[in-house]
Formats: sequence, C-alpha cells, structure tokens
Amino acid sequence: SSSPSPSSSSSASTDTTSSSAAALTPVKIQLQWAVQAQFAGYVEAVKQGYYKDLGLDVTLVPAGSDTVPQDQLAKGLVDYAVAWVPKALASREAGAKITDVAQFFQRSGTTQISFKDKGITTIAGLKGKNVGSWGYGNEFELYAGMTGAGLDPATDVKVVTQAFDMNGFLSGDIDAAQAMTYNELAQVLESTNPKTGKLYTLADLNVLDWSNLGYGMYQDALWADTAKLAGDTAYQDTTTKVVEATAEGWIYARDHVAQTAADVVAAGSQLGLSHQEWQTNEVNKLIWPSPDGLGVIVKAQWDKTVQIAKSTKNGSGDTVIKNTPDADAYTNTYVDKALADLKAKGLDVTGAAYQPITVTLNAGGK
Amino acid sequence: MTRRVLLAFAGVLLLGAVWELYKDLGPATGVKVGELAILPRTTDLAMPHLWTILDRLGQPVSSLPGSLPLVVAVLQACLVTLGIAGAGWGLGVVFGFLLALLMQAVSLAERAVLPFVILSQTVPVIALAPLVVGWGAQLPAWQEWMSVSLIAAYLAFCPIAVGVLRGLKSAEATQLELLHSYAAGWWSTLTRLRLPASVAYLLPALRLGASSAVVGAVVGEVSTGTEGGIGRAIVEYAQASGGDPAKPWAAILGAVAIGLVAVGVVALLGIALRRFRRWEVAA
Amino acid sequence: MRARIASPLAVAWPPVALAVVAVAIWQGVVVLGKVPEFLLPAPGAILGDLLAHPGLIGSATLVTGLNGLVGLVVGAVVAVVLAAVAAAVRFFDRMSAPIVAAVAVVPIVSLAPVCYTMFGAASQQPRQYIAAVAAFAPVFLTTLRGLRQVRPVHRDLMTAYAASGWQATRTVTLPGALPYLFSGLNVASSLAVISALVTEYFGGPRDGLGSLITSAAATSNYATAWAYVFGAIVLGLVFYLVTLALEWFASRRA
Amino acid sequence: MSDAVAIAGVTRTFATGRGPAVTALQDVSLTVAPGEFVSLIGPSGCGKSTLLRLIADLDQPTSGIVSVFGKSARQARLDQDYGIAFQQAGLLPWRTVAANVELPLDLHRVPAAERRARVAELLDFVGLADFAGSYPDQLSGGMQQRVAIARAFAEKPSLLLMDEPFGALDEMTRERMQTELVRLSAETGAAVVFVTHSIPEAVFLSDRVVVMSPRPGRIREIVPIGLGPGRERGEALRENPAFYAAVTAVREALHGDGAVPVGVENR
Amino acid sequence: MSDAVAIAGVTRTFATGRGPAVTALQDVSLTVAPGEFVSLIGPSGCGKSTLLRLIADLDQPTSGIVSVFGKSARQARLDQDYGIAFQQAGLLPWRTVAANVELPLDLHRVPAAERRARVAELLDFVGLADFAGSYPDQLSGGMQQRVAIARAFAEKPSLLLMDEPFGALDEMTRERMQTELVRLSAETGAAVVFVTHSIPEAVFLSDRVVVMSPRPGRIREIVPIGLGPGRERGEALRENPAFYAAVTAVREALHGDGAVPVGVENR
Ligand SMILES: Nc1ncnc2c1ncn2[C@@H]1O[C@H](COP(=O)(O)OP(=O)(O)OP(=O)(O)O)[C@@H](O)[C@H]1O
Ligand SMILES: Nc1ncnc2c1ncn2[C@@H]1O[C@H](COP(=O)(O)OP(=O)(O)OP(=O)(O)O)[C@@H](O)[C@H]1O
Ligand SMILES: [Mg+2]
Ligand SMILES: [Mg+2]
Repeated sequence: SSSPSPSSSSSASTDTTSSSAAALTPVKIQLQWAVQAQFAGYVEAVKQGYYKDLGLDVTLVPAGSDTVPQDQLAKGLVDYAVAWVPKALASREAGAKITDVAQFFQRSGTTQISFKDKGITTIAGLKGKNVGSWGYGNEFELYAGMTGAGLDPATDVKVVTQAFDMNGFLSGDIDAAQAMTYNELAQVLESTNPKTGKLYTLADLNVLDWSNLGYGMYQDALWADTAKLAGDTAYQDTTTKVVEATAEGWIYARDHVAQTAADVVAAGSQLGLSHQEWQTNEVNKLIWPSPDGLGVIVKAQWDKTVQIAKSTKNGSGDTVIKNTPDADAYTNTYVDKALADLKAKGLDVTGAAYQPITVTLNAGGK
Repeated sequence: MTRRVLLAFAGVLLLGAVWELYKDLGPATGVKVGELAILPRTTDLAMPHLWTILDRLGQPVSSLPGSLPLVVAVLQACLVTLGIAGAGWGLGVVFGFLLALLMQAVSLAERAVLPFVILSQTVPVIALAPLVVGWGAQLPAWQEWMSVSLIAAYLAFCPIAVGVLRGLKSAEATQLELLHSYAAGWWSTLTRLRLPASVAYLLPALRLGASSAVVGAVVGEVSTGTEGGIGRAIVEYAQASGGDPAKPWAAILGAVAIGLVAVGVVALLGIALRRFRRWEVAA
Repeated sequence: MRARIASPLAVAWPPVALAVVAVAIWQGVVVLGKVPEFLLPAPGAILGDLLAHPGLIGSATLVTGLNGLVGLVVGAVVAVVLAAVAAAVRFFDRMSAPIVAAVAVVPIVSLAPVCYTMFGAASQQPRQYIAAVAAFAPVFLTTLRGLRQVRPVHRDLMTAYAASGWQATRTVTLPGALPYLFSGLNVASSLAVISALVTEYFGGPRDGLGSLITSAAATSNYATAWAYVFGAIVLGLVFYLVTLALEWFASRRA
Repeated sequence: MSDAVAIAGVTRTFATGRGPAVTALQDVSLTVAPGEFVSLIGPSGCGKSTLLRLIADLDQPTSGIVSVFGKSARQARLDQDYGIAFQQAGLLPWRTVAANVELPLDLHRVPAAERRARVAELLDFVGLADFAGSYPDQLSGGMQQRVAIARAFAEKPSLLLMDEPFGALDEMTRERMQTELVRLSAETGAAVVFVTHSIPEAVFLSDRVVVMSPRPGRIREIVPIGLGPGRERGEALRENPAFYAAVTAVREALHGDGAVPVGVENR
Repeated sequence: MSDAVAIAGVTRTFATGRGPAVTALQDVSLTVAPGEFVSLIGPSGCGKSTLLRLIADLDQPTSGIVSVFGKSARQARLDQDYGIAFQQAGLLPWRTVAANVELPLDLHRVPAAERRARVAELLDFVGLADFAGSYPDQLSGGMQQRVAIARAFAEKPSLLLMDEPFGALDEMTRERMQTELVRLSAETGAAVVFVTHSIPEAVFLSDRVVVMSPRPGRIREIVPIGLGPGRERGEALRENPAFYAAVTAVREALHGDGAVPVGVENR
C-alpha cells in the first residue's frame, strides 16, 4: 500500500536512510479495523522502534468493513493478520491455510449491555427483547450464550443489527446491545443522558459479560501463513521477531497507558484521547495477567473456543466450524522463542502484578 | 442567473427552517401512524440543531493538540474521495459507452447483456470488494485507491450504459431513414445522428453516473478500508456520534458536497452541449 | 413509439444462454484451477448452499425484496410527481434544485445510520426509506429530462387548448416522457434492491439478505455469501422484469 | 358585437442569437368580423404562421395589440374561443387516430358518450372512419393532416385558425374538404382565418383575401371576393367567370407591380 | 443502357397488429428511363410514398422486384445513385441550415472547400443564403422544405426521388422551383420520380404522369405528356393549349369513370 495513510507513514523506515532501510525486512500486518488502542501493541512496537530493532520494516494495514484479515493473509496480500479465532477457524475450513502464532488477548471483551430499567440481569432475561448484534461473525458468543440459557435465537429474541454507532441502543430501539468493553461500552459512557444532562455511567447499565458467564472465546490473535511457516526459514525467523516485538509493544502499553493512548491518536485514530485511554486500559485487562506468558495459546482455552464454535449455529443455521481444526491451526513455537528472548531482556511477560487504572471518559471521547 | 442562485439558496434556507421548526414542535419520539414512522424523532441524537452542526464544523476534529478544524479535515477528505470518484467515473463512462455502443450495434448483444448490466448492480460491494482487492493486488503498480476507483466505476457504468443505449436508440425513424438513404455506415450514423440525438438521455445518464461514482467511492473506501477519504470519515465519525451527534453530519455534508461538485461538472457539460438540446423546455 | 411484441422465449434465450456460458466458465476455472473457496466459490458450491438453506434464503429474499419494492414504489411515485411539479413550476424547480441534487448524490452508507437513528433501529422502515431515496434520483432526473423534451408543436397544441398544467402533463408530457421514465425505472429497480440490502448492514432486524451476507463473508463462507447474493440477483431480475412488463404494458396501451 | 379578430399595429421581431434580428411582421393591422372567412396568402416566410400564432396567443407581439372577440388573445385562448390546425399535423404518436381527434373534448371534460359520437362523426367527415384504431405512424401524410383537421373542428369553435391545412391533400379530397369547410363555417357562423398558398383555394373559400409581402411581413393588399354566401358556394362556382376574375385579382396583388423578381423575396 | 428504375409486379402489405393487413400497393409495374421525369399522382393514402420508399430501399416489397440502374435497390442505395427529399423536411434540429445541406457531402467525404462552395450555391438556389446559420426551428415551414430540397440536390444524383417537395411553398416560389427542377434534370440528365398532388405541376414537369388509385394502390393509367424537352420548358408553357389539354387528360384519368364519388377513396 502506498496510500499516504498515517499508519503506513509511521512505519519504521520513515526515519532511516534508504541504505539502512534496504537492510530491513518489509512486513505487512493486517489489522482488523482502523488503527485504535485495540492494536496498541503493534502501534507501540512501531512507535518505540521494537520492529526496527529486530530488522523489520513493519506496515500496519487498516481494514475496511468488508476486509477479512485472515483472507488477506491467505491470499498473500499481507504477511500476518490479526483476527478473532473462531472467524479464522471458519476461514481455515474454507481453505485458508493459516496458523495462530500468538494469542495476545486471553479473554473475550464482548458483552451484552442494557439500561437498568430494562431489567436484563441474566441471559434468560433477553427473551422477547430486541437484542443487538453486529454480524460480521462477531456474534457467536451471544448465540452460544442464548442457546446455553435455553433460548432459541431465531424465535425467542428479535436480533437487531448494530452499526458502527450505539445510537440504536441510546434511542431505546435495542434493549440489549453488543458492546466490546474497550469500545462500544465507552461510546455509551461518552454519551449524554438526556434525562440528567450528564454522561451515562456504569451504574446505569446491566452488563452480561460473556467471559464471566463462561461463553468467552479466544479473540485477537496473530495469524501467519501455514505453508511458509513449514518451509521458509526466513519467514519462521521473521515470525519470531514479529511476535517478540509486538509482545514488547504490549508490555509498553501495559506500563504507559496514557502515552499509548496519545500514540494511538497520533497514529491516525479518529477517536478521542480519553476514548483511547479507556480502550488501552480495557485491552490491557483482556491481556494481563497472562500466567502462561504473553501470547501463549492455552490449550484448555483453545479447546473451549473450538468446542463452542463447533456447537454454535451461525446466521445460516450451520455451526461456525464443522470439524476440529488440524494440528497446524496453532503453534506456540514462535511465542515461546520470543518470550525467552524477552525474559532474557528482563521484561515481565506474565504481568502477575498488573493493576488496571481508572480512566475518566469525556463527552464524545475527546 | 443570480436569481437562479438566490432561489437555490432560498430553497436550502427553507429546508433549514423546516428542520428547526419541526425539531422545535415535533414530538421527541417522532410521528407515527400505527407502527409506521412517518416523521423522524426530534432528539438531539437524531436531529441536531443546525447551529450545533455549524459550530462543530469550526471545532477541531479530535482532542489531539494541533488537530485541524473539522471543516478543513472534511474538505481534505472530500478532495481525496473526489479524485478517486473522478477516476471511477471516467472509467465508468468509457466502459458504459463502449457497452452501449456494442448493444446498439448488435441487437443480440443488447438482448443478452442489458439484463446483466442492470442485475450487476444488485451484487453488493461486500461480495465484490474482496475479489477486486485480491485480483488488483496481483497487478504490478496497483494502488489501493485503484480498487476503490474500480468499485466506483462498477457502480457508475450501469446508469451510463442504460442511458446511452436509450439515447442511441432515440433517433427518429425519419432521420434514420435519411442517413440510411445516404448509405451512411454505422460509424457515420453514430456520429452524425445517434450521438447528437442521444444528448437528452446522455446528460441524466452522465449525471447519475457521477453520483453513482461518488457513492461507489464512498462505499469502496468503507468496504476496503482505504484511508484519507470521506467514506472512512463517515465510519469514524459515526463511532463518536453518541457523544458528538453533530460530527457524523459533517461527513454527510462532505459526501453531499462531493456529489454536488461532480454533478456540477456534468451540468457544465450540458451547457457545452446546448446546441443539441434545442427542444428542451427552458427551466 | 409502439414496441414490437416479442415472444417471452425470444426475449429470454439470449441472456439465459449468456448466463449458462458464464457460469460454466466460472465453474471450469474454479475446478480446473483448484481455486480455494475463500478466493472464489464455485457455482456448484453456491448451488449446494442454496439447496441446503432454501427456506432461510427464501425468507431473507422476501424481506429484502419487500423493502426494496416499497422503496421503489414510494420513491418512483414521489419522483414522478415532483418531476412533474418541477417541470411545470419554475420557482419550485429552482428552489428544490440544490436539495434534489443533494438527495441524488448522498451515499446510502452515510445516510443509513442517521436514518435508523431518526426512524428507529429495530424496524424495516429506514430500509424502505433509504431504498426510496435511492430510487428517487434516477426516476426524477430522467423523468424531468423527458418532461422537458416536448415537441414544440405539441406544446403549442396544449397552450391552444388552454390545457391546465396537469392536463398538459397527463396528455402530452408524460406520454412523451415515458421512455425516459422507464430508463430511470430500469436503473432505479436495481438501486432500490441494493440499497435496501446495504442498509441492512447498519441496523434493523437481522432477517434480510444484507444482514446475513456479512456474517457469511466475515468467516470466509463465500459460498453461503454468494447464495445470498444470488437471492439479491433474483430480486433484481424480478424487479427488472416487472419494470419491463410495465414498460411493455404502457407502450402497448399508449 | 365586437370583431372576431382585431389586430392593431402589430410588429413581431425574432432575436436570432448571432446576426440581426428577423422582423417577421411589421405594423400589421387587420380585423375579421364574426362569421367572416379571411385567407392569408403570401410568399414563404412572410409571417403568415407568425400572425396566426399571435391570434392564437401562442406567441406575443413585440408591439401592437391583438384582441379576439373583444378580449385579449390570452383570455380568448383561456375561454377556448378558437379551434386550430397547425402547419404540421402535430398528432400525438401514442394516441390512436380516434383518441387524437378526441383530445380537445377529453381535455374539456365532454361526457364520454357524446365524445364518442362526435369523434365518429368527425372521422366520417374526413373519410378516416376505417382508421379510427390506427396510430399516426401508420397513416400517409395526407391522412395525418386530415386527422388534425378533424381535431380542429371537434369543438365547433366560433373562430377557426388554420395553417395550410389542405397542403398535403390530393385535389379531390382537397376540393371536398374546401366545400365542407365553407358549409360548416356558414352553418355554425364561425369566423375563419385560413393560411394557404393556393390562390384558387383562397378565392373559393374566402370573403376577403389578405395578400402579404415578405421580410418584413406586411399586408400588401386586401382583396374582397364577394362570391356570395358560403352556404351557396358549390362545385359549380369553380367554373364561374367571377371566380376566375377574383383569382386574377389576387394573383396580381400577390405578384405586385411586377418589379419583384420571382423567388427573390428572401434576399 | 438499363432503366433508371424498373419495378416489376410489386406488392406491399402492412400488418397492423389488430385488424386486417393494409395493402398499400398491389402488383405495380413501372419503368423509368434514364433522364426521364415521371410524376406519381393519386388520392391521399394510395401508396405514392410507399412506392418511393421501395425505390429508395427504405422499405422492401412484400413481393415483386425493384431495380435501379440495373442493380438491386439496395446496391443502388449503397452506390448513392439517388438523392431524396421526403414528404416531411426531416432536418436535424441541432445542425444549422448550412450544415443540414452539407450533410450528404460531409458523409461522403467531399473536401471542405468544395463542400462550402456547393452549399453556398445550393442555398442561393433555394433562396436561403441569408439563413445559412439559422437552426431549423427558426425557419418557416416552407423554408424548412426548401432546405430539404437543397439537400436532395447536393450530390447531383442521377436519380432524384421527391415526395411532395413543393407542398409547403407559395405559388411563386413553387413555380420558380419547378422551372429550376426541369432545367436541372435536363442539364444533368437525371431521372426524377416526383410525387405531387398538383395536376398542373405534374404536367409541367413530367414526361409521363402515373395516375394511381387507392386501396389497394394500383397504377390506373400512365399519361404521356410530351411537351418537349425539359430545357425548353419555360413559364410560357403554362399558358400553352397543349398544357391545358394534358392537364385535362390527367384530371380525367384521376377522376376515373366518374363512378367514384368524391372523397370516398378511403372506404
Ligand atoms: N408503417 C405503416 N404501417 C401500416 N400502414 C401503413 C404504414 N405506412 C403506410 N401505411 C398505409 O399504406 C397506405 C399508403 O400510404 P402512403 O404513405 O404510401 O400514401 P400516400 O400515397 O403517400 O398518401 P399521401 O398523399 O397522403 O402522402 C395508407 O393506407 C397507409 O395507412
Ligand atoms: N422562433 C423563431 N426564431 C427566429 N426566427 C423565426 C422564428 N419563427 C419564425 N421566424 C422567422 O419569421 C419569418 C416568418 O416566419 P413564418 O413561419 O411566419 O412564415 P410563413 O409565412 O408561415 O411561411 P411558410 O409559408 O413558409 O410557412 C421567417 O423569416 C422565419 O425565419
Ligand atoms: Mg407557415
Ligand atoms: Mg405520402
């Protein structure tokens, strides 16, 4: 991509001379959406020069609404892609040969939120309500949760599509809206309650948190090209470096929340500073602590994700995936090597002592 | 001419007055007849005050120090999208014209292809964007914006092909016979008769093509994630709409502005082709 | 003026033949080239999906189709009426010009979210309104152009009869503008369908083609996605045939 | 009773974009009494059609006044005081022959039954009863012109404006239509302003023939004919010496003092 | 040398959707020698325009053969062996008068300078030199018709097909054009097939007058005129007793045995 997007111009090569740039390995990483704190580890790895230090010239490729990151990877348009595990597994079944090489997000950030006056405190409380959902394959936890609670998603609730905004929820058309803790929840909390003239607060909301309710699935992971991992030693080497530098970026984000938010905004996010600060903090909560080590794929969690994906029906009435993924679906080889290097540098890769901060949101996220 | 501009201006003002009046007097929940929502809600979320939007345009885009006023950011994005849409329109015009010519020349082609020209527009961009982006990337020197232009061209060519075909077929039987009696060939008949006679159809076709190209560029940007244009801004601003309801309207105004510029260019073309519109009732 | 009345078979075979050839080539490329599904699904796979979920695809097609139809009818009727007024009343034409121009160019992706906020995110109505807005522009523009192409001798005739604006419109201007109107309707029919469909991405009940395409595509389930797209194409075809039939009917009666 | 048509000092110039303006009519004055039959004759481009259009309020004079039955031309048009047949047939191609003839009745809300009867009568009159269901493009040029004539008669107007209506007709049909026209105008008391290029036609039909000269269009001479009341005019008249005398008078007025070379009216 | 036009046993019927087919021409045979001037005359709707269109290959006979200069009508059209003027002027509204006249020259790649000269000459001939830059809608009906006539002459064709070209012209212009037409056709040796409703016009112009009868259109009689070679025909001829005799002969042929009532040709 040579479009003058902020993310590409923030690649490591911009401040190096052309001769030394030639020595760097160009790498394209496909994000799932526009640059935002959800991808703070990648942004900081660029900003702090972690990629460059390892000889990589990384370009972060933003996504559009119809971009399927794992397909971009499988088609060879990019070298790595960030994608939710269940969606990527479905793409694997459709023939995309990709492998999860680092599972940075250990917990799901998806919730179903409702205003207190709707009285939706349990999953069963969704019965008969207008339930918001984005589609785009982000709805599997909701469907799994409803099915688990004995509701038929097709008949017991009215599923309503949500857009990029939360206006349907704020206007009362959607009783329970899908919300990522790090994004849409903040969008609501940045909005003014017309009754009070002040911003909404968490006290106004009931939150069904799929992780806590036992339906959480693995989300943001870093995916690599399976075939190249098998035979291309240079690619294997690069993979380790990408994982290592990105992990270091995530560690930076954990320890410098305010600075990370500012860096993300500077990297071109259109959402405001307080919003990105909130997002950084919430994303940290999904990552830290990582008792098995940052980015390590934990088999129990993986298997649970696979099991939910195999039993949850998608919009067409088929299950998300039909078969258990093969052994190539994930590997800890690269993350293990990367963590070893990071530990050798004396970095804390488990975050056992991690404590989230408290972020105050401004109107409109400014 | 000045009267014309003044009236147009008055029309816009009137619309603004209706907006504010309704916002003031209309019920917050909108006007419903049974289940049918006839008139919109009047909440600040649904219908911000016009002056809120105007005021917002002057404020910086984001809280980042040194960020541009919203209106400047929107205008910059407009320029980017206008360029992309312009390229798409050009491509759509060329392709639409060629297709129309083929359909006019070979009646079998018309019968076989025309339905698909129309049907092509019912294939959503979401199904095509991955193909366009994927195949485009195989080409050397392919740039991201070209994918978006291609999508814009895809939306633009249909009304152009349909309109031009109708126009080419609109020449009168007596005039066609005259050219026939001169043993004029296909090309001569085209340039001397069919094209001049088609102008009345051509202009709305080009105009529809222009607005379709703008829509296509915006949709393409949203779909493929191309940054810098107004399409991306629409998505980004919408995310802030809960707390900043005026912001998405800025992007909408921007999109409309691009469309108006595009249509304006076609209108200039219409003035240049005045000679071929002698039958037109002055309006 | 009067179209030759061709038999349905004669009308149908060329496009059908073209479709068959195109689909055969598509299938051949996918099978022989061993193209994986996430790149391009084979027509066979799409057909398989269609056969696997006929009910789901059928009902989604109906929902989207109904929205498109309501939009097309509302949009076209409003467009024809306003075009008639604009052609007759210069004052109205001038005042409405910038607004009509704006409506004609505003992209649905920008309007749809706003429309859901204004009219309710859990109902079908915003989809119908957006489809109407999309159908409005081509019908309005082409009809207005057609209304302005009155032959001078016909205009004189109406003046001589002291025909009212509406009478002149009904007897001379509208019939003369019919070919223009139909060229607009042709374009509007597919625009109404696609707009109703795309608007589903931004809100409303999860029951139409658009809502379902997104999930399928996001999980690389392109055969399913294209099965829904096929539903959209069928809708477009039905709409197209209806406008053709209308045109045929109108020009036969005319 | 006021004049059917009163034209006073009328001038009409056309701006032509580039070049000098064309003066189609200059200072033309003319009155037509109720029930009177007046023909306009003159070289091509002398302003006959323009004058007729001014009376019909399809065009407005640059200066001067046109009044019809004592009202403004505009008011007369709104009151539907005249019927008109143009130089071009001007049929609506999407209407059948019958529907084209029916048009003015339709517009003025004549009841359907009455409409049908009148259309049948009119089509009989122009000899096109067999073609009621045909479309204009299925007719010959002369047949189209006859449809337009029938249409002009549809409402039995008290003033008829006709611009070369018989130009495309063969001699027999033409003579028959002439006889019918004279009879009809006499019976209904309608005044007629009739544009023609045929001197015998003008003489046969008219009470007075207005001879015009071109660029700028002016009235050169008005020739009174006086061949007796319309209802008595018949085929025999065409053989009458008085008829020949009148033809000669008009021809001389038209060709003027002989100083105007043939065909040079356009220079 | 082969005939300019040879029509053998030509029939043309039109299907009309509903109702019976209309037989516009039935079993018509006619030859026109090179340089010969033939007029077609007959009641409105008898098939004159249809016959002309068949010669011009703008329409094809249902049965029978049309050949032009020994070739098929189609080949003759492709070889541009004829010039044509239609019953309606058929000008292109977006072209100026000059550009309309220039059209055939333009299409056949005549060099620009030659084109300009020829157009000027032709506009002079029809008396419209002053209107070269005007658009058709700025002309009177007769002026439009004259533009179409000039256009038909543009390429000095060896066969001229003319459908009531002088119908909208005033008498003087008409007579002048007639004289010019006879002179031109005699000078260039062009054959002419000329449709008209005017018996004197047909007689003045023609070597032979073809009288047709309607529905189905047939040739009723062919009247040879024999008023001498074209180049010698002048205004004086119109006063000649031979002229009157020929007029009477055609009139009688046209009105037939007298059994056909006036105006009933359409039933
Ligand atoms: N396209 C057509 N469809 C049906 N009928 C037609 C068509 N063209 C001509 N006719 C019929 O053929 C007959 C002859 O028509 P044509 O135009 O040749 O007459 P004409 O002799 O030129 O008459 P006029 O002197 O009025 O111009 C008429 O009865 C007409 O209705
Ligand atoms: N709209 C117009 N614009 C410019 N000039 C015009 C217009 N209408 C008429 N004229 C000019 O006015 C003059 C008179 O035209 P008009 O049509 O009245 O002639 P006419 O007497 O009816 O001739 P004809 O016998 O050929 O029909 C002509 O020179 C013509 O060029
Ligand atoms: Mg005239
Ligand atoms: Mg004819």
